[in-house]
Amino acid sequence: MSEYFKAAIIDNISLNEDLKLLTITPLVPTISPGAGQFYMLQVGNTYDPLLKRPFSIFRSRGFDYGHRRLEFLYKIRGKGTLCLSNLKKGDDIYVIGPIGNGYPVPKEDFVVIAGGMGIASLYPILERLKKRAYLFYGARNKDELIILDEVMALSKEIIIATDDGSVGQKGVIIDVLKSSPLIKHNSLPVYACGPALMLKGLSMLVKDAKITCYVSLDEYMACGVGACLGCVVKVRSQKTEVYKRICKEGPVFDLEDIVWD
Amino acid sequence: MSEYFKAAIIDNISLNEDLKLLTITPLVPTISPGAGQFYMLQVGNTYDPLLKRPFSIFRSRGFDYGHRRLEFLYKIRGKGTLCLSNLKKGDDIYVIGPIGNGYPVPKEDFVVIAGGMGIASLYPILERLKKRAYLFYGARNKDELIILDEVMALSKEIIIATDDGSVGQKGVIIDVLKSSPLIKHNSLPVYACGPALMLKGLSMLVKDAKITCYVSLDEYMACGVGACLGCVVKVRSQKTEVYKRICKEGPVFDLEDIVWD
Amino acid sequence: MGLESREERVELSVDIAGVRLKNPVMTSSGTFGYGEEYSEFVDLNRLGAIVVKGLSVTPKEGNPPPRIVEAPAGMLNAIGLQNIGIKAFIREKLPFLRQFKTHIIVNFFGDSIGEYVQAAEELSNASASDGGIHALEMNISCPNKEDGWIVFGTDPKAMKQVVTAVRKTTNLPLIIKLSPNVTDIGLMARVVEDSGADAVSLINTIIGMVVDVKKRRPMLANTTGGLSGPAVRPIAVRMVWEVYRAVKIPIIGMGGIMTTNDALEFLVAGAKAVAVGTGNFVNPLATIEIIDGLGRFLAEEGIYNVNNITGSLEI
Amino acid sequence: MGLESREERVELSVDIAGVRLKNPVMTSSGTFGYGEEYSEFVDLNRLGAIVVKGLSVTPKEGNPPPRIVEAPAGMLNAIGLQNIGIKAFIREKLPFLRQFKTHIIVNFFGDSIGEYVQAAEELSNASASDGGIHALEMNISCPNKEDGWIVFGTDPKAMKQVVTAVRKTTNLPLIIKLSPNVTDIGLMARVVEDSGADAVSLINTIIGMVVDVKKRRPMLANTTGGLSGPAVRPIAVRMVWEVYRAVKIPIIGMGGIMTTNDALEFLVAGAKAVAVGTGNFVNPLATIEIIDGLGRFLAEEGIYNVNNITGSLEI
Ligand SMILES: Cc1cc2nc3c(=O)[nH]c(=O)nc-3n(C[C@H](O)[C@H](O)[C@H](O)COP(=O)(O)OP(=O)(O)OC[C@H]3O[C@@H](n4cnc5c(N)ncnc54)[C@H](O)[C@@H]3O)c2cc1C
Ligand SMILES: Cc1cc2nc3c(=O)[nH]c(=O)nc-3n(C[C@H](O)[C@H](O)[C@H](O)COP(=O)(O)OP(=O)(O)OC[C@H]3O[C@@H](n4cnc5c(N)ncnc54)[C@H](O)[C@@H]3O)c2cc1C
Ligand SMILES: Cc1cc2nc3c(=O)[nH]c(=O)nc-3n(C[C@H](O)[C@H](O)[C@H](O)COP(=O)(O)O)c2cc1C
Ligand SMILES: Cc1cc2nc3c(=O)[nH]c(=O)nc-3n(C[C@H](O)[C@H](O)[C@H](O)COP(=O)(O)O)c2cc1C
Ligand code: FES
Ligand code: FES
Repeated sequence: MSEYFKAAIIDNISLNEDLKLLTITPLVPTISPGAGQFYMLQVGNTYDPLLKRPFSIFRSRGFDYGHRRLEFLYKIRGKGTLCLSNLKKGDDIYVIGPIGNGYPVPKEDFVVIAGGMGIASLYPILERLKKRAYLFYGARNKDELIILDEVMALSKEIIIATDDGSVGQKGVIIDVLKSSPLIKHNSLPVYACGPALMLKGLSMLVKDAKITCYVSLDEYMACGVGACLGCVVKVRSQKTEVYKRICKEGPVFDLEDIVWD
Repeated sequence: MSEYFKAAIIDNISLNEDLKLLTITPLVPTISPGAGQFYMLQVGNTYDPLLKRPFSIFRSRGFDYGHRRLEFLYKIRGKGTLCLSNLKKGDDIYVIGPIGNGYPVPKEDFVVIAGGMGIASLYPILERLKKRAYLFYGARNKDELIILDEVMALSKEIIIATDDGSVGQKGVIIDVLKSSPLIKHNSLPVYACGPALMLKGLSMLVKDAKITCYVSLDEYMACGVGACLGCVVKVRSQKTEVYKRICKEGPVFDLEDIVWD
Repeated sequence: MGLESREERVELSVDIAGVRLKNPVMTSSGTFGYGEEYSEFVDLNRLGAIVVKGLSVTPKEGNPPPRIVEAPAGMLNAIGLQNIGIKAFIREKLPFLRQFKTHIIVNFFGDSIGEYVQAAEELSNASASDGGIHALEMNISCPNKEDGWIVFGTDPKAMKQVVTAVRKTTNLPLIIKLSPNVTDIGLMARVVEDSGADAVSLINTIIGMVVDVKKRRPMLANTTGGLSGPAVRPIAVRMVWEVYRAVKIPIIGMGGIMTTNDALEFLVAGAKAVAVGTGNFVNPLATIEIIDGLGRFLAEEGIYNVNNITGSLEI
Repeated sequence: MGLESREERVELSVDIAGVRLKNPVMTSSGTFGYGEEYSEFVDLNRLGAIVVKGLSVTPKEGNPPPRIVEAPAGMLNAIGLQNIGIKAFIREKLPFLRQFKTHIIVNFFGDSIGEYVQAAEELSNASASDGGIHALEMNISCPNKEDGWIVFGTDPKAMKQVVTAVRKTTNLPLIIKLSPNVTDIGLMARVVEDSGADAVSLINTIIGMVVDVKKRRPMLANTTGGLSGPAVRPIAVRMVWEVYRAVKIPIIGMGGIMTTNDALEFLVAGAKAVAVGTGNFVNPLATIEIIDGLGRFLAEEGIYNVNNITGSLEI
């Protein structure tokens, strides 16, 4: 179930040059989101940009005692996120959510693979099962590892890779994964979110392993509610290949089912 | 001469529900505006609204000692002015100006007729020749007479009319003018700015009188520099009727020359 | 009399092709799924009609992603007419839609005259036996794969053939959805009227392209896509006005409608009803707000019947 | 090698219809007056070319106001081709333009074949005797008042006649400006190419309408107007790409260009040069910023000749 509601901006603060943390409070009672779900946020008041943009729920607070807050971690990429970044405390914003299936909550130890902003989507499961995650966290550089301290405190173990080697190992996180016994010899469930390239890499890596990988996908979205058929991914389903809507049947899919082009 | 330059917003304060005062400072040395000239202001950062909007210079300060400030008095009407009203202190804004011919500065006593926001355009001549103006000031209601105190102090005499009678006489300013000896028996030059209806009314009123009326006209503008031919008014010129550009040959015209439709 | 009680007196119902809609506001095909998707946010009972996503006889897989890209004040889509097929629709989606007190208009298409006819036949049969389909909207912006891939909706001859054939097949009210990618939309509407259509709807999307200049590739996997949203509204309003002067059958106007004012532009230009497409994505409650807004506007203007505003443009 | 020195190596000059422009960025007709108007802000010497406001043999008064209205991410204009006439242009405006180290392209139109021919003749004669006119751009989005007011640019036959006639009249490079209000712009471009044109430019504005719903009147005195600006860009880019695949003559692309990225979309889709129209109103320095931006982009991409990006779209 999801809702369409108005919210007020509590905060929209810069964490560094192009990463921001948005906190909003719904102006009407709303349901609480599950890990891996997302919201469609209106990013401006004019027709340019026109469409809402999808953002994973990063943290939600106060749903049990009525002071609801929804937090989003986002990166300024293009027109929409730039516009969102200009919204100020007190501004109103229209929202659809929570949307999507979300991650199945792990029962015991699990592996998390986050690439860049993918961490936002995975944070709720780290928070839910504290100190049970082996976190592989890849980013372009030190600056992009914005919430490193928080996720470190929530993880059992953390392995970092940055493109420029400014923190952790130099290189992409998939290369680090390759040599990790967690992938080679284990069968802990994997939760991953990040650039398509990272997910494709993961899919190669686990091809012959017996590991369940839950991956959250990214695609342009127009409606966010399953109506426009804009946000599809090709998946295997009962022996045939079909397009499924990331906003409705996803955003989380079993990596095994995805048909990469 | 006019320039295209970037300015910073110093202030954008609400005077009442839909009237605001915008103060900007050019970020490069710029020339100072004359009375009755105007600027094209960029009202937002996206393509919706797209075009700049024209606003009369209300006050300019500090051009002699380098702390240049340009002030605009404006009313929120539609998309463009709404967008402008959302700009905040510190925001940058692109500007073209000063534009247009402006008012010829009166040498002695003169009559000023201001309708609503028209006062913004006329303020500079009131300021230039203090206490020489007979001011007829019409507005919809008390709230719209925003800078009444200031213009009172600058005028020799002031006659007010409001649509609802909340201040001064009830009715439109042209009706008040009708019975004024200043129009009937005098030959002081008249300076007028306001809704087209008011100007048309004035034109009827002075038809047979020997009074020179300088009126500042209003039209949708795209370029503001004479290039698009979008902002025309029909005027008599050497016995024929031609379309003249309000942004280039105006905005101030001799009322006598205007061909009303 | 207060505004509210005057609003109640306003007659919003309109007659399109023999179907009496409770108000002139519908959803446009492909932007409202099969109705279900928005039923969480929108009280479907309030809508004048729901037009469902375009259907074909056999299910269609659609285009590979990316299928959508934003454009200034608009968006492009190249969904590729993905749909579950008429049979699955009747079995799985129609029962849900039948629960609501609104009219269901089924949008359909084919890639040959035969397919169009078969689609119309299957839908008419379903309607005859179980009801629930109140009108058909025929999307003719599709190429005829049997005849040189000429797009039906941009060729008067092909259009005449396919509309005439479908008209013979069905007794359901038949709305033809016009393509805006033509020189003379008035002419197209006349052809459609002469071929027996009961109404026209317009506009479908305008073909556009966005380029990723770094990759030197189109942003859409399909190269081109259909532009919709506020960007196209002035074009759509102009076309409705041209069609209004060309034909007598009722017009359903659409293209960039987001607000009551937008809907009124279409009505004043000659539309009897309007449809909201891309607007649903931006504001899921757009349709409801427009229905309420129309009542308010008409009451304020002292026009107590929405039909009286259709074509009221003075030039 | 640093980016700056690489930028200097980039070859920006292009050849359009035998005219060598120093860079591919020009202004579009009707949006840059006669050059004077923007000379306070823009160093005209830097432009690839200036295309002046459309001229006719006899001066035209133009339409009554309002002539412009804003639309989402665009604007409509109905200037009505107001102009001072060819003779006055040659006498009063051309001497000013001759001062600059840029190319002057004169846009012209008529309301009959005879008028088109006469306009081309007068311009060619002026060019032959005093120089200063480097190419002609023929606006064919005008109705033929001698032949049922059919718009030349939307009727292949009328277009062939008028282009052929003008081609015979002038030796100046002849660019034909295509109307986007057609079903098949590729076909139109082929007709123009076959009729002897040296280049095509596109798109002209798309016909639209905005309604004042309270007054039940069009916002423009002329009822309809031409839509331009970012809203039309996806349509314009698509049309350039269609024309690129249809003809061999060079294409000047325009429609909603505001930034370097926008200009590149047109080049990648097949344009050899681009023109900025409405963009000048929004940012008088748009042309200059685009010229600089193209150099920077090409240097970054390691493409040292702008001609190599024309038509580089991979699909
Ligand atoms: C389910 C979901 C959850 C998301 N959660 C977050 C989040 O928590 N934090 C966050 O910063 N971002 C998140 N994103 C991505 C975010 O939605 C996009 O960054 C945003 O829409 C970009 O809008 P824009 O107008 O600024 O960029 P645009 O101007 O549209 O594009 C800028 C660049 O980003 C790329 N891009 C834009 N949108 C997408 C997309 N949906 N998928 C892939 N590439 C894209 C474009 O190709 C382009 O290179 C999420 C996306 C999805 C689908
Ligand atoms: C030379 C000049 C000087 C001006 N000076 C001032 C000023 O100092 N203060 C001020 O508040 N306004 C001034 N205006 C008017 C101001 O430019 C418009 O109010 C503004 O452009 C409206 O933009 P919008 O997008 O908010 O309104 P829109 O959405 O475009 O229109 C809202 C309403 O305002 C009307 N309108 C919009 N623009 C104009 C126009 N140019 N002429 C007549 N009616 C219009 C429309 O018809 C509509 O009813 C001036 C206009 C000109 C031409
Ligand atoms: C995502 C999307 C899918 C569409 N699918 C269809 C379709 O299946 N059949 C059809 O006739 N029109 C389809 N359309 C066109 C719309 O119904 C409508 O005619 C067009 O978008 C213009 O209206 P708008 O600007 O309000 O969206 C689709 C439009 C969009 C945006
Ligand atoms: C105000 C205005 C006047 C125009 N006048 C002419 C003209 O006289 N002749 C012509 O061929 N095109 C004319 N055009 C069309 C432009 O040259 C250009 O083709 C069109 O606006 C699309 O480009 P743009 O979106 O960059 O403005 C005019 C456009 C505008 C906005
Ligand atoms: S975004 Fe519309 S179906 Fe997913
Ligand atoms: S606004 Fe363009 S000529 Fe005046």
